[in-house]
Amino acid sequence: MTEFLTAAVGFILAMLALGLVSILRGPGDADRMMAAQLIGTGGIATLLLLGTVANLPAAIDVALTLALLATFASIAFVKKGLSSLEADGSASTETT
Amino acid sequence: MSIATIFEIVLAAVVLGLGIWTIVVRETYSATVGYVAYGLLVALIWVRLDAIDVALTEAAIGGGLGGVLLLGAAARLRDSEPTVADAPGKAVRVCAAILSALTAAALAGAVLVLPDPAPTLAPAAASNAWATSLANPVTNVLMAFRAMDTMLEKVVLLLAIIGVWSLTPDSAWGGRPGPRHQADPHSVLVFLARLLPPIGIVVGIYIFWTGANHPGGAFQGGAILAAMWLLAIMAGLADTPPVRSRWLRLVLIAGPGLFLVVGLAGLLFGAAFLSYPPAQAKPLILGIEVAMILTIAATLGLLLAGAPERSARQ
Amino acid sequence: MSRVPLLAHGTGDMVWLPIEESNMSGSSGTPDANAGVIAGGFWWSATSRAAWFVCLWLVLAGADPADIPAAAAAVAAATWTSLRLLEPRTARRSVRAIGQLVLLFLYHSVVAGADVARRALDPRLPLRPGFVAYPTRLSSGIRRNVFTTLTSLLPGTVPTGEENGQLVYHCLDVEQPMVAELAAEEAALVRALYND
Amino acid sequence: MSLLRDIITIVAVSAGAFFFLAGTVGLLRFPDTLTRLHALTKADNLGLGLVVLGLLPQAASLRDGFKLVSIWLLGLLAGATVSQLIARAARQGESAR
Repeated sequence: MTEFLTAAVGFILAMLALGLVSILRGPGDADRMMAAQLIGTGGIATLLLLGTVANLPAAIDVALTLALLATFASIAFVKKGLSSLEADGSASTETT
Repeated sequence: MSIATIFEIVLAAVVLGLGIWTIVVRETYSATVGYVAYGLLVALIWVRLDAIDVALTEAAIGGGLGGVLLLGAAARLRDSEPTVADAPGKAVRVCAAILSALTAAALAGAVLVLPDPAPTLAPAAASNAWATSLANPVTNVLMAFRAMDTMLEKVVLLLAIIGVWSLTPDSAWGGRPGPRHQADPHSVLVFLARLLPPIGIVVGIYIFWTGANHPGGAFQGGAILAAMWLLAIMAGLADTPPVRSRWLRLVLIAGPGLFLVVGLAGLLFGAAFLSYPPAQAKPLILGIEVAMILTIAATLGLLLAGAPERSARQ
Repeated sequence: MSRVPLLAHGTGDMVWLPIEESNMSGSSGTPDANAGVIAGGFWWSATSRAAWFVCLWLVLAGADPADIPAAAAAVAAATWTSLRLLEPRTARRSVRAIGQLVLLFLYHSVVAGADVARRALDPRLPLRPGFVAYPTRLSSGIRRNVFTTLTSLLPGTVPTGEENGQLVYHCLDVEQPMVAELAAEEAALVRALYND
Repeated sequence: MSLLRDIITIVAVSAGAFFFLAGTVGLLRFPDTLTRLHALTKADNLGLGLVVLGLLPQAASLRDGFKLVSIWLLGLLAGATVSQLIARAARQGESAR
């Protein structure tokens, strides 16, 4: 079972890498922002599998933290950051 | 070659590739996205190295606050990017390349000449855990065996916030940091900001509390709480407090202040500065950590919110 | 790639709805917040939310008497924040209908994933992407957010915003009966949570 | 009994890995931002769900199982929110052009 789960981790990680290649190519910012989401989901799956394989229950807590904060990069993307009023005003991306 | 080794090679290759891409790509924004993704993957490496405490920190900072900070900075830089497009000269580039190569060589050399087995204080830390009756060795090192370093780290956080606040224009001094965020109250961002923070609070306090015996602790928990606070701020559901608020300042110094008081008490009544009487070690450490999680959450949140921009009445 | 011109793009006049100035009053600006929430309803929802947070704590940390101070602080802080951010409101919920909604959702999720996977792996790449407008009867605000969040996880649909009071979905295949599926989902949601 | 558990794990985790594969292929082949968003969020969330389902029989206790499910639910909420945020940004970027 350990071998199978380790192989699954490796496979998912390889998929993650391939997906990253296609996303980071762009062309737009929106494409690139998907990278954070992809790593979020793939990373959670990898951590859960890794926690089971290596018998590290605390890895589950790392996955929990990732799942909780997975949205933040995308929120920063639509808000264009916290700092400047001008940038904030132009962030019409989340009005309806 | 076992499957685990193959997995490690894949992981290292992905992280290295992403790192190189982050350096090579020319646009600030893309590099930032690459770096955020890189940070999340590095958390996987820390888990693989059994350094779960570090992985938690990496996930909490890299996944939450770091991304917000860096992407905001990149969005700000993007407007000014064409003006700084004048590339550095050839001599500067060659010097930078030589310097980088030397640094890499020095690091590689240091790793290669490490004696085998590497010198470690881990068994000593593990065998003295009885002194604090906390089971997490990392917490023991941070809060007892190397308490001085940890206390000074918190003082550094305080200095950082003073540094940010010192950029305040006179007209806004004492006011609220950052812009007042406004968002369409029906947007999905506001929806998330209504749902997630209570869950995040429970998770953050859990990560903090479990730090006594398992990986976790005040810094990771505080980072999660700060992220939840920022989410509410970014959705316009909360505002940053005015920096002249006495409560706020009390919270900001609570962690290092209590740490210092306990340390001085150790000097007066005990063996040395920052020595805990064994019977009270655990409650004292927990007390410091409770003050610390509040301080860390407030400090990290305010560091990201930036310098005061508006008068307190606004 | 064909795009069905169901919608005029580029309504430039975005409206910023300002939130009232009262700090931290999370409920401000939601028109569907029930005006008169009776005191009993408030305590009922405070208790039920606290119970959920207790469950979350027990799942995370396990049941250990030594944890009680931390658990109490966490549950109290979470409940207080939750009541501030999301005003309690009264709507009849039906456990059975929630169960049906969950089953429908899981079923649709599997069909969704299989459908997207089939299209991705098919050598001919059978995509007919485009926008579809869906007229919803849900009031805007939380209810609509819950609906779009649910449906964003479903077969070939991603909500991309609202236009003229209609939800705009991007679909992988506009020839599929998307509107009917969305309507079924909405009906299940209304039966489960918003049956007032 | 442990054989049955292992079979469930192998079947579900393999299915989850398949959806990760499909999502990646979609990311590589789909033509524009919005269609790729479909590939990312749909296939990934199902992939994560199946991995969680596969790990449930291996969980040490009932509590660990609930924890895994909570992580999946948080992941679903994150995926659903992110896809809407990015979709909105992408559509407005398109209409602005």
